[in-house]
Amino acid sequence: MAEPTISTPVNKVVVRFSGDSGDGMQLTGSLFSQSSGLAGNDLTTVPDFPAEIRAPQGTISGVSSYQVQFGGTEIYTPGDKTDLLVAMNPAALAANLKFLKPGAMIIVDADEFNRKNLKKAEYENNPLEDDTLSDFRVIKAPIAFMTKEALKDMGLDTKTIMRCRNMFALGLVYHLFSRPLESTVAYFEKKFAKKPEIAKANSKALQAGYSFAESTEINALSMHIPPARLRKGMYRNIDGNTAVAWGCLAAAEKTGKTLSLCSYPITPASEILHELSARKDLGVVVFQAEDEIAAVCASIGAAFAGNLSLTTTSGPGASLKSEAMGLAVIAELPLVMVNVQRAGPSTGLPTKTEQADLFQALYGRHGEAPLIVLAASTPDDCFEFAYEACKLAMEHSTPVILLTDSYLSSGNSPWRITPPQELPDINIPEYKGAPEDWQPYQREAEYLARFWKYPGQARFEHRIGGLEKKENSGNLTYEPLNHELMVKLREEKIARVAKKLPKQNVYGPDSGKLLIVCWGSTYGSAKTAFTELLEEGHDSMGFTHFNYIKPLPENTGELFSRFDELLVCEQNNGQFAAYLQTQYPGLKIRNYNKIQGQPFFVDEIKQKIRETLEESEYAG
Amino acid sequence: MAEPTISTPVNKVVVRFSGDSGDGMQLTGSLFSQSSGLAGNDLTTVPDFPAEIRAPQGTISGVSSYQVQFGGTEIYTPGDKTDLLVAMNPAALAANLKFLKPGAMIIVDADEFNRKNLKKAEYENNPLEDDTLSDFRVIKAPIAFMTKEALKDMGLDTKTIMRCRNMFALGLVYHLFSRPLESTVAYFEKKFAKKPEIAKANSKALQAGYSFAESTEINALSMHIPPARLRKGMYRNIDGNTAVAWGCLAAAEKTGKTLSLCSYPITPASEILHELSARKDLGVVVFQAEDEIAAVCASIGAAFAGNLSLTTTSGPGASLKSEAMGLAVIAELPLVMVNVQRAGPSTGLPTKTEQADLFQALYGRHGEAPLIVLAASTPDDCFEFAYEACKLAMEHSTPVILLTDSYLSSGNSPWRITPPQELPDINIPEYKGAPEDWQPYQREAEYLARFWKYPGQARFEHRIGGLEKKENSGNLTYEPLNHELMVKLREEKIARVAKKLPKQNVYGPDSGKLLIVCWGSTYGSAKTAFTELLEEGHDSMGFTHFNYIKPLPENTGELFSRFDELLVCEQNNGQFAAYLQTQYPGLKIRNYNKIQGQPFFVDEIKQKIRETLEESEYAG
Amino acid sequence: MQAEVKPHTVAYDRKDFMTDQHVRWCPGCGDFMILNTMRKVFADIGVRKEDFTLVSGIGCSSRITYYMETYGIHSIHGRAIATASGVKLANPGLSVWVATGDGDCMAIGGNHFIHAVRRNIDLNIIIFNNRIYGMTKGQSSPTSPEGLKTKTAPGGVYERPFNIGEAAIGCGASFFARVPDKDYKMLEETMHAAYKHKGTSVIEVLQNCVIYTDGIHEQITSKETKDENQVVLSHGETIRFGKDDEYGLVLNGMKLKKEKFGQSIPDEAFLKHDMHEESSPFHLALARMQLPEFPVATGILRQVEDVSYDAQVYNAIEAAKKYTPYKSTSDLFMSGNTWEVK
Amino acid sequence: MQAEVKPHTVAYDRKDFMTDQHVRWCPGCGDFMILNTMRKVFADIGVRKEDFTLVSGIGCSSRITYYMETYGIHSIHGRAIATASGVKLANPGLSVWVATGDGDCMAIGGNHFIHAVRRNIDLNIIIFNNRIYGMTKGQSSPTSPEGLKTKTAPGGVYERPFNIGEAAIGCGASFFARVPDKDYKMLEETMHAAYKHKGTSVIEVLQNCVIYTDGIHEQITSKETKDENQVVLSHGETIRFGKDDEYGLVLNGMKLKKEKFGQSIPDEAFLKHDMHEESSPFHLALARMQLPEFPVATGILRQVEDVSYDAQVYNAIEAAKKYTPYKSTSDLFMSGNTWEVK
Ligand SMILES: Cc1ncc(C[n+]2csc(CCOP(=O)(O)OP(=O)(O)O)c2C)c(N)n1
Ligand SMILES: Cc1ncc(C[n+]2csc(CCOP(=O)(O)OP(=O)(O)O)c2C)c(N)n1
Ligand code: SF4
Ligand code: SF4
Ligand SMILES: [Mg+2]
Ligand SMILES: [Mg+2]
Repeated sequence: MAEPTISTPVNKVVVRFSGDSGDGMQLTGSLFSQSSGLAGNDLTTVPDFPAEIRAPQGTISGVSSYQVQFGGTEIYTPGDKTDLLVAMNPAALAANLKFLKPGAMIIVDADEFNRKNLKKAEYENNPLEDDTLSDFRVIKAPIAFMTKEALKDMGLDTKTIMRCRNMFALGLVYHLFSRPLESTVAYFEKKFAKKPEIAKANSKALQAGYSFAESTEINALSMHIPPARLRKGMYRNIDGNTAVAWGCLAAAEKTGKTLSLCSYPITPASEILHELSARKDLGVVVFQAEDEIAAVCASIGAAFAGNLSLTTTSGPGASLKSEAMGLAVIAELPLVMVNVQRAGPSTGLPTKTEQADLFQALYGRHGEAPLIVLAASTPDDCFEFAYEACKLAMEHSTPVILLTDSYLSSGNSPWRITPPQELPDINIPEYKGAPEDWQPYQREAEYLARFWKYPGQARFEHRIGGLEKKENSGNLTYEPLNHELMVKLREEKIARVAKKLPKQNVYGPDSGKLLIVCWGSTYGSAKTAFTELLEEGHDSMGFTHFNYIKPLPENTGELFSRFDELLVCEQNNGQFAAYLQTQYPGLKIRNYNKIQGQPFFVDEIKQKIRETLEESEYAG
Repeated sequence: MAEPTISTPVNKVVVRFSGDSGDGMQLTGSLFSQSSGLAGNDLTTVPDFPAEIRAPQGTISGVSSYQVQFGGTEIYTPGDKTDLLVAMNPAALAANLKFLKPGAMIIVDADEFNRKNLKKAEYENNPLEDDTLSDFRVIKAPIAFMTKEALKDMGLDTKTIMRCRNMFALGLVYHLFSRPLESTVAYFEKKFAKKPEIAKANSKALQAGYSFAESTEINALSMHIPPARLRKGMYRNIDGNTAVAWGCLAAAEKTGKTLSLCSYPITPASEILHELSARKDLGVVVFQAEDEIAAVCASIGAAFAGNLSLTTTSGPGASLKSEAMGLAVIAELPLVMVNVQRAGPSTGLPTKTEQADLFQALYGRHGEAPLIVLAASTPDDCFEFAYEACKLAMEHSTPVILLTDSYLSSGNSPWRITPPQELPDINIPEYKGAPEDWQPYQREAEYLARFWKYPGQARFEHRIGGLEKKENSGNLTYEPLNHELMVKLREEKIARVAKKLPKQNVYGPDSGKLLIVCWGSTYGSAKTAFTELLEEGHDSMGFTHFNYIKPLPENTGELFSRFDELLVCEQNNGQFAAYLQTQYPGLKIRNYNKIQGQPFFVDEIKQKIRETLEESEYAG
Repeated sequence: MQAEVKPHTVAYDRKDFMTDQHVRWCPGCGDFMILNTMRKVFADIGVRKEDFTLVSGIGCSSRITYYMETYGIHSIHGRAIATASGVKLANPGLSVWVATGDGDCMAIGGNHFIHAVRRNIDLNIIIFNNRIYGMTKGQSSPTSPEGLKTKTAPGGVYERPFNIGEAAIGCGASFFARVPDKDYKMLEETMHAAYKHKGTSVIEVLQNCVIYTDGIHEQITSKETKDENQVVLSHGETIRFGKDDEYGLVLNGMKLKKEKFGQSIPDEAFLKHDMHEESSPFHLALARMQLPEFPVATGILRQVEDVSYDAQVYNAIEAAKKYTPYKSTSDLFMSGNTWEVK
Repeated sequence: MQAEVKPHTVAYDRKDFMTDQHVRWCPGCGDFMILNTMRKVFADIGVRKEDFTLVSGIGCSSRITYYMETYGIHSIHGRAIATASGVKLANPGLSVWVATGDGDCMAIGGNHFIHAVRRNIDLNIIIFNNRIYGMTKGQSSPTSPEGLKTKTAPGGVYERPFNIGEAAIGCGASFFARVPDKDYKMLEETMHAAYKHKGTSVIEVLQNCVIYTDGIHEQITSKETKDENQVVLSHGETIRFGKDDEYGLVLNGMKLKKEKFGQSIPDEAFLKHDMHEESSPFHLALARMQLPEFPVATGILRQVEDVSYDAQVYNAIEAAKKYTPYKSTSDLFMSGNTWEVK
């Protein structure tokens, strides 16, 4: 058996909790994440659960896992591979071996490795007893037995007791990382306020796991991860979907607008709808429409009526909405559409992640129909970019598409709770003249936005729609030159948004051979890969990451020109790279694409960058 | 008054018939086109009628016109401006002055220039009596009066008689161009077989017009246009929509397949649906669906069931179909979608032409969803490219989008009726093995097409759908590498179609400073402009026109490399140019875009080319 | 809680609802009558001009938006109701009207139609039923009668048409009326009733398209034949029709039967119209009546009270606000597990 | 002319319709019963395996396509009926079945549903009605009952649900049946009847979702309560229910009333079930019956003969072929005004 590689102190660790879908691994993992946050660590998490609603118990297809990377430094990804695996049954072990670092530690519930469970996991022999795990440090804990022992006097039925195994395991892990138990115990008391015995059972199991660790070999391994130097403030863990919902809530509150969400359920976007359905208490008007077309049309109606209007979906729904998005463009109404991308085409791999709806966001409407496209990069900055999407939509009287993805939506990262006063102002162009002088397609001079006037406002009655309009008056006209003018005005309006955007940054050297380029959720892996390579001494490369896709920040072209070549890393077949070619013809671009329904691993990107640097060395 | 500029003999002439919507101008024009075809001329026509179903009679908004250019040479456009205008009332005159060449001839029905009509046409004074028309040669013919005279003994009511004014005018024009009357008279006899007095009235009016011309100053002007040297064969005039319908019929007949059309009406695509609805006699199964989504899904069903499957629409409908087109891509079913483009975005200018749905055709689906994109260039080659679309769809088991547009759909050009044996073979990949060995996603080696097996075929039962499939077997799988493989396979399958395509041609010098590039229906104006400039001695430029958009012909890159610069002319904001940048990064491209809902004029393109050549001269 | 529409104080004239846009329908089109009546009703209804929103789809009928001086959206084909639903939910204080065609509403827009009536959202939907696609020049619509020759059915329509009333009531409509375009008095009254009805009001107007289906409703609506062929329903009154009101309806099981008054059947056996009857089969049976067996029923066939969807949405919001610990986003963001980095 | 489905000669077993795919529903899901019954019916029906096509949308229910060894399309969400319509029209000789969920069919797919029943295209549509979105983990569907707590209605559903039968019949359905998932005998018979019915057959299966709406149909279908709460309709027979079949239905105007047999009301006054009655209000009234006032009607509520849409399409084709001068594309292309260039 190999020696544990987790040395004390280390700077970041990847832990993976894994068990049957019924074993409560998501809760276990998220409690552990909370405790890491409380310990001042930065972290990123990702769940990994079966596509089926309820897969057969005990089998590999029924395994549910939760991975977290946390550390005393900035953490951008949940980690390529695992340092510590908690496997609650043989299936969980079998399913996860491929995710382990060599020498990783494995804690198993040894009691579950019986004939029946081994068979379900398709093990012929007990892996705890042959050399399957010889590369790892294995802790065989009698979790089931010990949990039963700990709770035996409480008068609970076996099923209830066995449900507390996960907390025993969590106790073990808490000990390993010297975590206090109080806040978790408090959580139980609150959550099970009406069932105090359940609260108690969970607390007891947690305590028992902790104590068990203390008295066993695990004790020798326990380690301390130092806190990360995060910005001061209040924090909480947040997933990408909740962050989107909250970002829009914040924008509504900032502007005093009512938030309307018109949507139709679809994986992996549904949770935004769920969260806002529960936010009637904050006055959100939620309309679960009969389909995506109704949803987007109702959002157009809501925007016309003066609300901050949102519609949320994933790829298939985004396709259905494309006709109406064209209406929003020509009507020049503020509207935010969030596309939580999943792997396509068509139904594709609905629970897997991808970035392949970029083309559609940019180009997926008939006619010339430009709009703003943004992309979030981490679960927590989904808040910021949802807010930004609302802001830009209202300030520029235009639909905005915000791209997130399955990975961001299900991942968690600590979010610094932005105090309201720190949120950027939202300045909706205000019409100051007399109603008689107002015209529906009159524009504010700097950014060409229309002035938003809506029902209920006397003397601003007007009609809009999908037919081409006369400049300013908005009256219908077939005049050839007016059409050309309006097409150009709509394009120019979006182009001018660039003036307002933050400058695009380069990390690392600001000129050189290779610029690593990515957008949206590839941020985490690419940034980590880049940082590590920088630390390893590679200094002829820079790194830049895009959240503003259309328009691109003003200095983008200049920035690109400082590097010989670009390496564009994205989870599709090269869409952003192709888009960049159209914006800055003649760029020398290499594509690095991963289209596997899962995010890049840091090591993959590092490897690719190294290769590219070598090749260009060789070529140059 | 200026002298007429139409000299005898000339090589091409533009004639425009114009009158009130009720005056039968479309029929008059098309009879004239027929006679031009019979006279051996090449020609192209375009109608121009009110957007309203029935605009107020006698007003400018109620004017309906029909323009034809014909000649003894190849004719690619209906002509920028008119040599001869026939104006049946003051409104027609007022509406069309801007379309006249200086010195053009105008034939008016002088009887209609009364106070009432002048007022409706917004004339304060009678333009026949002031100097409004001093630049033109005006023939004031008493058409109404003469028609009445000619038919007065037939016992017809005034309304019926006045309906024959157009034929009197046509008789006049026939005389001008020395056209025989027989075939038109025969047409009346056939068309009004059940109302012989109507047939006779029309013939008489035609004859009367002809005779009137003989006995007046018009006689002196009559001229002869020599026949064009067209390829031998039978010809007829055809518009783009009929040509599309017929091309698909021909492909169905060639393969022995039943043609299914599932569609929903939309301007300007409806006529394809109308024509095929009338082609039940040739066994076409037409389904007018409840909406575009039903239409495209039903076409997918029909394709799965083994029919040659077609769906037709315009921009808004194409947007609605985008989700299902993704299904057709992943299901790898043969399916032809025709998008008769109109000016967008949204409802846009529904009766006007544009080429702005190219981005949507290429990129308008979520996920990586590649398919074949073709574009027709003239009304008559809509036949050829519809046939080609059907052929490629079936040979490569893929959806194909064929782009035509409003201009092609309403224009007419002579079509050489392709004899069945001249049509290219359609070789649907045939599976030759045993049913047990067949797999749904098995591929033919050369082009990677799937083998099409459908219900009714025993032992090939299988299931397809929108979820990602395992290579070959088509079973559902979430395997990461399989997904990447399948994405690449689908892309590669489309890319390989290029091997089969005709080489891209350059007209004129095959290398030089400037390559004029266009696609789809800009062919006519661009080719004419180019040819004229070539004749004027500009020899540092070539011209190339694309019908195959995705994939591009194999030699495209090489061809581009022979020119310093490209001038891409298109009716949108630069979509094809942007697409070319993604395919051949680093091209030096100038855009020439017209977004006015109407085609390029030849002169506009000539002007632009001249300017560009000068600039690059200067720059170089 | 549902925001109440604010009544206006100034008196309006129908001219106040005219726009500067040229009306582009064919001379003689039935749409003109609907437009005129709508202007009158809007002027009289007691709602401030700025509190109306008129939403339409695409079609000849849908052009009406440009001719009414209120807020309006000329949306996309088939989506008027969906768009209007968003307007109403965003601001339930508005009086929201929908103008739509038989194609717009019953073909491409069918799904939004059935869901609107199911939910009972407070929209007033006017369906201009000319039984054809007018704007696109004469293709069959889902209400085109069998046998009609159209551009897409050159041999005659062979699909069974929708009976709009039956479909609406089957899908849960709380208000359905059918009105000939030329009966502006009936149209006016019906529009007032629709306005008052809190929930989805569906008015099918038998609209004449002079170009493609001229005279299609003539049998029902013409002076000469309407006594026989049309039965104008009036709540609470015995159903009567015929030149001298000599016919009525009686029940035979659940089927309607046409009978003559004053013959063998006692007067009490003749049906009265009860538009408020909650159970729908009676209204369905009325909606189904067709020539030649029966006269066609016009007037308000059904009007039953039920809470509207928009009211329910706002009720739910009020209820949620009452019991929540979150009064602002900060409360929400700070809830649950948080920690401080100092 | 409509191509007839070719009968098979080999005898099938239900195993012949099993595929090699692992069935991925939650243990105990009602979908299993539908799958098993479908396999049995397909084996017994007399159609060759290759002449079946099963089309589904997206949802738990729609997965069934992968488990039936026939031709099949797992299409996109809401589009099963549209896709199936294309299959049937392309090859009317096929026996085309649709499997769809309450969300798939009645939410996003609503338009295709109402148009299919209007046209009466010969599809056999099985709606797995678990009154929830199963696959996407528990959002309200248009059949979710008021008050149900769902992910999108945490305070309880406040929309009025569709009554599928009422909507179907209102839109013109010629065949509608309602069957509990566990009653595999009834399901089997109903599927056979649907197969025989030429036109659109709609079967609503009351399907249990063990995860999100477990027991939602229990009141109607459970052993203990079904005698009281379910009335199984049988054509031509008097409608009876209750522990001892002691209750029946009588008419009160057009309304149904529940009454006890053998009391004051004469036996002849009790209603018999006539599924073939062309007029729909009776079937609508049956479809509308709801707890607690009435038992819920199951079995075949309505089956009336009418020509199917696909038959009409092919009739029109035959007719057109008979009278046309065009026998080939050449005839067509050479028709009208042509000229020769020599
Ligand atoms: C998505 C889309 N599909 C089709 C059309 C074309 N279209 C415009 S109006 C119309 C039908 C109009 O019929 P109806 O609703 O009955 O209105 P009417 O013109 O008869 O008043 C159609 C098919 C469109 N504009 N958009
Ligand atoms: C266009 C589109 N919108 C939404 C979805 C997400 N989606 C998949 S299944 C489903 C609902 C399933 O409910 P139901 O039809 O009742 O089937 P069940 O799972 O309950 O059997 C939804 C909303 C999708 N796949 N595609
Ligand atoms: S086409 Fe018909 S519906 Fe349209 S405006 Fe003309 S008459 Fe009215
Ligand atoms: S979620 Fe419900 S409907 Fe879906 S498989 Fe599980 S039990 Fe069946
Ligand atoms: Mg209509
Ligand atoms: Mg369901």
